[in-house]
Order: sequence, then C-alpha cells, then structure tokens
Amino acid sequence: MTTLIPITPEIVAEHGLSPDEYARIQELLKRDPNLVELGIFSAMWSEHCSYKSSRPHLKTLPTEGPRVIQGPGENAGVVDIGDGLAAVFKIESHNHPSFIEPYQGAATGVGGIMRDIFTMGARPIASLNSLRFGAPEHEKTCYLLNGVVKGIADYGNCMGVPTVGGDIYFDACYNGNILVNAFCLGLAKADRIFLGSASGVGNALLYVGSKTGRDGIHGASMASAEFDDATEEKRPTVQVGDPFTEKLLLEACLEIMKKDWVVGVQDMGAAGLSSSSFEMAERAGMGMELDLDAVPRREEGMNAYELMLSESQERMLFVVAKGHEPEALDIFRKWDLDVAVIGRVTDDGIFRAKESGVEVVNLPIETVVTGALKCDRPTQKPAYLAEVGTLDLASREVPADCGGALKQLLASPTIASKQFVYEQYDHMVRLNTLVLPGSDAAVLRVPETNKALALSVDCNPRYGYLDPYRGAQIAVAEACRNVVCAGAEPIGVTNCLNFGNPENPEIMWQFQEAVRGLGDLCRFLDIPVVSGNVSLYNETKGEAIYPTPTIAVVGLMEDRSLHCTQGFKQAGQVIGLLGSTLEELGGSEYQKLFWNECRGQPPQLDSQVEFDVHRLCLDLIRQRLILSAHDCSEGGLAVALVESCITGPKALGAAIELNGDPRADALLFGESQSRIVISFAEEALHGIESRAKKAGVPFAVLGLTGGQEFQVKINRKEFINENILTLEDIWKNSLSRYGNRVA
Amino acid sequence: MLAKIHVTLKNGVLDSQGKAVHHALNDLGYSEVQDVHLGKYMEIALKGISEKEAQTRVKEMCEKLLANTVIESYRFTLEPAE
Amino acid sequence: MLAKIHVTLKNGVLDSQGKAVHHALNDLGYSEVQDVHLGKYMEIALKGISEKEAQTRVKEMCEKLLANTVIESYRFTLEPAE
Amino acid sequence: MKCGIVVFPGSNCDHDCYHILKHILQLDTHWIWHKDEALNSFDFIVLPGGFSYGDYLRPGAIARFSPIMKSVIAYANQGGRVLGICNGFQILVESGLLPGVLMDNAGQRFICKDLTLRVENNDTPFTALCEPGTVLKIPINHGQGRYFTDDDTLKRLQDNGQIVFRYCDTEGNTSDEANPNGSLDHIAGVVNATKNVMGMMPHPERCADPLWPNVDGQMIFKSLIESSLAHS
Ligand SMILES: Nc1ncnc2c1ncn2[C@@H]1O[C@H](COP(=O)(O)OP(=O)(O)O)[C@@H](O)[C@H]1O
Ligand SMILES: [Mg+2]
Repeated sequence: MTTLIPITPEIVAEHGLSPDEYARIQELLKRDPNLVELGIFSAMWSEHCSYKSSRPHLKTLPTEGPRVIQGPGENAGVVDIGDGLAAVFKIESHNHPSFIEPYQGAATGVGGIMRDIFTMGARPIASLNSLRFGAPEHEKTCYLLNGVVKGIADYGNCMGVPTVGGDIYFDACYNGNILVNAFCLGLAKADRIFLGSASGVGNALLYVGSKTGRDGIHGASMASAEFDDATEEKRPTVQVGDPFTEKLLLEACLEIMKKDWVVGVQDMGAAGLSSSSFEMAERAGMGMELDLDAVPRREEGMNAYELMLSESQERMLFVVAKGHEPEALDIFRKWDLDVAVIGRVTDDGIFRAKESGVEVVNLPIETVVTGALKCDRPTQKPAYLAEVGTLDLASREVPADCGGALKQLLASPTIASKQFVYEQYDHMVRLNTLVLPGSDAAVLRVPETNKALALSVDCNPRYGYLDPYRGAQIAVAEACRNVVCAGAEPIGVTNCLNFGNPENPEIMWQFQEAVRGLGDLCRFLDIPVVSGNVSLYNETKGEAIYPTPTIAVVGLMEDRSLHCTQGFKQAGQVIGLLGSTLEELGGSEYQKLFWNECRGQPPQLDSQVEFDVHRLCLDLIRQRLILSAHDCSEGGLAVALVESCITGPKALGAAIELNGDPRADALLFGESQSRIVISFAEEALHGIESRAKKAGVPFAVLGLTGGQEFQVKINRKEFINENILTLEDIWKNSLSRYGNRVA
Repeated sequence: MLAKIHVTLKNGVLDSQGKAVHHALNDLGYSEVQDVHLGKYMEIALKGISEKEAQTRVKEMCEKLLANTVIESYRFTLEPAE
Repeated sequence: MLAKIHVTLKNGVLDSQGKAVHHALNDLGYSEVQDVHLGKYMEIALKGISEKEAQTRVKEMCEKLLANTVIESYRFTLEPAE
Repeated sequence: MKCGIVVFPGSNCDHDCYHILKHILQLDTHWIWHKDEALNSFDFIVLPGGFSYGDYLRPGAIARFSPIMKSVIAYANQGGRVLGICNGFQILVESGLLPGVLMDNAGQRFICKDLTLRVENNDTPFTALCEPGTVLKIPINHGQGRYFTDDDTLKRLQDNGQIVFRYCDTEGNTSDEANPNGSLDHIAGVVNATKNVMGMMPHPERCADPLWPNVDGQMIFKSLIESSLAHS
C-alpha cells in the first residue's frame, strides 16, 4: 500500500522538494509523512500552487478600488459594473502542457479558466487568448500554432462561449517554450458571488463532473520544473479535455447556484482534489473528512495517491448544507454528471482521508496551505542588459524602398491579420459581440442593460527583454489604450506573468521589475489588478523566454451605442494622430525584421501623457467627433494607417503627409507609445483641435481617406505609394498562407 | 502495397467519445455493452518501395503525423495491394 | 466478447480528410504514398450474450448508430474477450 | 403564435434562438427539454445549433435518439414545421427527416464568418417572404457543414425545388470560391419533399436583432410566422 513505502531522499527529490523543505515537513508534522502525504505537500508546495517565489512581489500590486468586489486570491476577480451586475474575469497559463501536446494542452487551458469563472457563479460570456510561438521558420512553430488554435477552438466552440480576441507573437525566444494564456470573462449578479470556502460543520462535500482517471498525475509539479530533453522524451501524461462534459457542468452549476444551500465551490485544477479541498477548508478555517472510496473513478485499482493528485479535467468540489444532498444529487443527475458525496466539513482544522476504512492522510490544513518555505529569491540585474542597451542608428540605413519594407512588415506573422485564427473560433454565439475580433478591442453588450464591456490582451515581449519595468508598463498602457479606442473606460486588470527560472537571480530581477512596472502604471491610471496567474520555469536548456507579463484589461462603456472601431468608414474623411512620434526603433518589429536584432531602449512611456491621451480619445468618442480610433503598435504608424484603411466596411486608400525631424523609418515604423490614429468628418476638425489643446495632447492632421493608393509623403517627399488592395491581400492572407502550408 | 493502420487512445486516457457512444448504446437498450473505445483506421496505398522500407517509413509517418504519440498508440500491417 | 468494428466511407464519397492527410504526407516527403483513406475503428466489449445474438445485435448497432449508411459501410468481427 | 426550441445536452445556440423569437419577434416561445417525450401543440419548432453530445461519433448522431426525437419525427410527419439550424440540420439528416449528410468542411477547419446565400425557392414556409434569387447575408459557424448526397437524391432535390439556399458571392453568383465548405452543388439549406422541414447550416438567429445593422435572418423567421398564420 502506498502509505507503507518508506520515504527516501530519492523519493523526496522525485517530488521536487528540497531537503530543506522536507525537513520543514518533518518539523511541522513532528513525524515522517507517508507517500500520499508527501505527494500532497509536493503538489501544494510546488511553485504553481504556492506562489512561493512570486507572492512577496505580487503583494505590492494595487488590488483595491470602489468597484472591486473580489480581488486576487479566489478563482477569479470580480468587479462591479452597476445595475446589480459584476464582471468576473481571470487569465491563466497552460504553457508547458501546450508545448508537449498543443491541442489538448490549449483545450484544457480553456476548460480550466472557464471553470474558474463559473465556479464564482458567473456565466462565461467571452474568452480571449494570448499566444507566443517560436520563430515562424522554426520547425515546430507551424504545427504548434495549428494545434493550439484548434484546441482552443474545439473547446471554446463546444462550450458556446465566444472567443472574441487575443494576441499572437512569434519570436525565437519561444522556440522551446510556447505560451498559451487563456482569459475568460463572465457575468454574475453582484450579490450572488460564490467563493471557495468550506464552512459549516457537517456540511457535505460533493464531487461533481467527470470520473477521476490517472491524468497528469504530478502535472502541477511538472508545470514548475524546467524543461530538458528528457522531459519531452518521457512524454508525461497530459490531461485530455471533454468540453461536452464541461458544458453540462456549466449549466448544472449555474442551475444549482440559484439555491441558497450551496455553501462554497471550487474547481479541481492543478493538484486536483488536494488543492481544492485543502484550500476550501483553509479559507473557512475548518477541517475535512474524505472517504476516497466514494470518489468516482475511471479505472479500477486507483490508489489514494492517484485519487488525491490526479488532474483529470471537468471536476468540481461543492460544499452544500447538510440535509440538501438529495436535491443537489438530483440536479447534477439531471445533467448526466457523475456526482457523489465524498466527505464532510469538520471543525478541527485537520484533513483526514480514508481508503478502504484506513486513514491514509492526516494533515493539519493550514500547515499544508500556508506553510511552504517563503523564498525571498535573490535578484540581480542581468548582464545582457549592458550589451543590448545601446543602439547606434547612424550605422543603420533607412531602406531605399519604404513601400517594400511596409509590405514585408505587413506579411510578418506577428503583424499580419489574425483572421486565419479567429475565423476558427465561434466569436458570435450568445449574441453579445458588438465588435467582432479584428479591431483594437472586442466589445460585448451586457444583456438587459445599455452597457457594454470592451476587452483586450497585450504584451510585447521584446520591450520586456530590453527593460522589464517599461515592458510591463507598456503592456498595461497598450491594453488600456485598445479598450479606450473602443470607447470604454478601463475598470480592471488581470495578468499572467510568464518568466524563466526564478532560481536564477537575473530572471528574478526581471520578474521583480515587471511587477513593479505593472503596479506603478496601474496605480497611476487607478485601475485595480483583481486576478492573475504566474508561470515560471519557462526555459529550456538554460534558454529563458523574454519576460512576458501578459495583461488583459476589461473596460466599461455606459452607453453601448458609443462604441468605436478602428477602420476608416468612407472616402473623403480626415485622418489625424493623437500623440507624438519620437525617433524610437529599439525593440521594434521593424528592427527585428530588417536588422535581425533586438537592442536599444524600448519606446518611452510617460504615464501622464498616456493618461491624457486616453481621456481625450474617450471624450472625442463620446462627443461623436471621431469615426474611428486605432492604437499604433507593432509596425508603427504606417502599419496602423494601413490597418485602418483595410478594416473598414471596404478597403480605402489614403494620402498621408508626415512632417518632422525623426528619420523616415522611425516616423513610419517606429513604435512610439501613446499614439492613436483617428478619422473624422472635416466639420469636426475644430472641435477636435480645441479639445486636444485643452487636454494638452499633441494632435496633427495627417491626410485624407480615399482612392486606391496608400501614399505617404514625408516632408513633402514621397516614400510610399502602393495599391491598397495589394497591401490588403498581403496583410489579410499571410498568416493563413503560413498556417496552411504543410510541414 | 497497402498499409492498414489502427490508431487508438493509450490506456488510461479519457475516451470522451467512447463514453458518449457507450451511454447512447445503453440508452438504446443494448445493455450488453460494457465498454466502448473509439479510434481511427487508415489505409494508405504505397508504391515503389519494398516491404522492408515500408515498415520503416510507415512507422515514421505514424510517429510524425498519423498518431499523436503522447496520448495515442498505433499498430499497422502491410499487405500486397489488391 | 469483443466486437471490433471498422467504419469506412463508401466508394465515391469524397474523403476530404484522407485527401488532406495524403497531401500532408506527400509534403513531408513521403512520395510513395498513392492514396489515403480514413475511417473509424471501434471496440465494443459485450457481456452476457451468445456469439449468435451478438452477430445480430452488433449489426443493428452499426445500422442504427455507429455508421451513417448513407455514406459509410461497416464490417466487424467478434472475438472472445481477453 | 406558439413555438418551441428543443434543448439537447450541448446545444448552445438555444438561448440565441429564444432571444430572437421571444424578445425580438414577440412569440410565445417555449423550451423543450430533450428528455421530454411529449410535444405540445406548437406552430413550429426549432432545433438549434451547438454541439449536442459534443458532436461525438458524428454531429447529430446521438441526439437523434434523444427521447424527444420520436415526437419531433411524428410532429414532422404530420406536417408540423421544423427548422434545424446548423447542429439542428445535422440532427435532421441523421434522423432521416432530411436527405443527405453533413461532412467535414473541405478545408478541415472550423469556420465562423459572415457570408452570402441565394434564396433558390421561396415556395416554402421558411422563405415565403423572400424573392427568388434574393441574396441574404447570414453567418456560418461550423466544422462539419459539407452537404453531400448521392446523385439520384441530388437530382430529386433539384427537380423538386428542395434546395432552398446556395452559397454565393455578394452578387448572387455561385462558385467554388464562394462555397465555404465544399458542399455539393453549393447547398446551404434543404427542405423535405413536403416542405415542412428545413435544415440550414448558416445561423439566421445571429443576424435578426436590430441592435446590429444586418437583420437578414429575420426573413426566415418572419416567413415562418407569416405562413403559420396563413396555415392556422
Ligand atoms: N489569438 C487570437 N485569438 C483571437 N483573436 C486574435 C488573436 N490574436 C489577435 N486577435 C485579434 O486580432 C486583432 C489584432 O490584434 P493585435 O495585432 O494584437 O492588435 P493590437 O496590436 O491593436 O493589440 C484584435 O482584434 C485581436 O483580438
Ligand atoms: Mg498587440
């Protein structure tokens, strides 16, 4: 039996626990743990569950605000949006599993984040996904892209939750570690939020969902260990998703949550039954008693160790008030789900589990949940920064053919339209999507109100590589700017911090700087961080990914009719720019594509300027002075202008005149922040000018929409003159050409 | 030559389709059904290679493309073409 | 008893999945691949019935549910359970 | 006017259909649970889109054996009007109420996007308000929508005017480029011989709420309402 195996140092090491950590377990328990207990410690003290490296830093984030109903610490964050409703949202990573098995890894990532949302009592209404792949020419990239996208599509589509946006970057730093970050947003009644808390002695513990199998045993530990060649060889069991069961689980949960005898609920994610039961009991300061024989299982002969640590998907743990078990069972059976009463809440703070009548686990709950050794990991400014920090533009030439350069940029899979991807996602189901994917932010109406929510997710990893502090700030700024361009006011942030190995002080420094940047800008803009997730150890053979603090922002619009999109609406309208263009090429896509380097300083970010631009843009949209707004991001002004030309009701050309000192390529392709391309009817010019002046935001007229050519003059000299339909074909179809090629 | 390939889920991997079909058959009154597993079957016609070569090449195709060896196993036979 | 069932597309029904796999294999350099057909393979464990009964019952399951006889044909064998 | 929407486990466009029929078109709209056996008197019923039974085995294959389907089949055979949208269409072909099958999209990918259809026959309760040749803009959302049938059946469908919609370009011309999934003869929707059961892959309920600029989908529901009024 698993409990009789003596614990050797080898077994401890296999469980990813250090000798110090094991000594601490012995000290806390005043005895040796048995194997099941060791497994539980190993999972609960893994980086993934305990946040031992990151917690001290995360504590510094601003998490409060008048709208915040629930900040970090629960399954998802909750923000009040008025009318008695709340937005419930979170983003989470499924990076390691998706590298091993892209389809199932991404699918179960989507399933997991949706469970986080509906466990809170919210109906999921929209998903986003943020993806990072290796260099396009890397042999695995195309396969991984297709597998991940299909996994997200099949799961989300079957669930009937629209996938309305996301972002995708390609860079060699992800060759050995792709990132799959999934975001989900739900709506709930503000006074009917469910928490993962197991209170009330004698209350019943209900297991609901799929049967337990031997899936991903030690998955949580795997997600916390660096990759090496052997990991791929071993091909550990990955979890397999069943979206159909999850759809039933969703409907059943929302049905049962109308009852007032549901005490608490939590989904079984990483570390499965262990983490859900321990965390629920800990939050309520209670104990728990489990009968493992009652746990529904897929295979015969599963032991306590496997039952406690399996990561089978589509499972939840409910606590219902004593006496209501029969009603609860009826509801779940109506939905054809496996359900069983597997235990009770006790009051002594101890977790006990029995297998065939024999006690196999007896652990003090608080010790397990909060006892992990806090790591105050050392930090050190990375040596590479000194090498890459400078960029001598004088020795790099402006391309002779800027039109050709523009075409190359438009074809880059990082910049090209993501239509190939989002066409595979149902982005319309539930009839809320007012602005479909393809604009800066998706906009969803809030049913039964006049409101709408705008969503965007962002993070440029190259900026983070050159300066993690500013990289994180820009990620926040850009995600907010996207939401503002749609006409919404940012009200909440969730984040997924993807980094390398925290045991390396240089990585830990990156982490610390990014968290500081994220916190500083959110504080400045007064937007609370209400949920998040940390994914560390994203490195292979010592090669870490670039710091990737992915930021998702939710924005609120009181009047949904005031939403705005990025495309130019018709010919003969004036094109303008809010914000100013500096000579900044460090970390740009242009730099990477033409000089094959990532160096210098990332674009500057002035928090006040950013804030002012947001205010002004929202003001112009609300005054109905502008007809389109589009954030300038990768590829700079030229790419933003072309995108606006192409993404309106029909492709339009434009005649643009730029003036200024920066060199031509910086004016065209530099990625200066806090810039928004707008278009408007000529009559509006005056109003816009005076409002910009009052707001202290630089504003310039750039040209006019219309014709078949995309034409740019700089200081009166023509630099670009291309047929807009040619540009449209390149931008719209490059990614599908890439994704549809075989091998 | 004709390669006949069976691709099935590895033991212990959740077979959600099999589960659904199993339920459906039980509901239809086939109470004798105890378990259902669903897999793929492929026939690949090959030309211009020896059986020995085919053995290696088909194995390679399975590993690379036809089966997802993280969760699936495969087996195949080679037969002379009809 | 174990029923092993093969469900394949009837002749003349375009096998777009097979075609896609065929292309993919050719692109991967397997030029010896002449043709690919994809089908389903199912294993159904049966209990408490005779082989003769099973013969009728499995045929019925195929006709009713497991194959769509508008486009698919099926064949099966029965084996004693291991 | 009273109508019903059948909810299978895994249906997910049921709410959308309900919203359009109940809130936009103001009909007396009812849910019909798949485990129910009896069907009340409805003017028409809708089998909505989604992934009934996860689309496992084949889309619609398992749902057609839901308890309610016996009544749906009886209802249809007595002339009751049944509209199957997307997964609903797949269930109708699997249950034999409509001819043909719906196979994997030729491109092997799921597709969600707006596209255009041509109304081929307006002599059906589902299209009575359209002129023949009208081009409707209605989104599709499916991975298995390639309509297929044998030559004889196709001939019969063509001769009897059972092909109700074909995929076309914005000008109304059919072509392989305008056909998103490789459907035989560009078929996007068909009716049965008695024209009281229709299946279509595009989703009219996704373009029937005036909150969006496009309400072409209303043509189908309004036709149904109009002809049901005439019928009763
Ligand atoms: N993985 C994805 N899934 C769905 N939609 C995506 C994805 N990646 C990008 N998109 C959509 O494509 C559009 C452009 O994205 P992006 O280039 O990141 O915009 P921006 O640079 O303005 O943030 C957005 O509407 C976005 O939601
Ligand atoms: Mg972006």
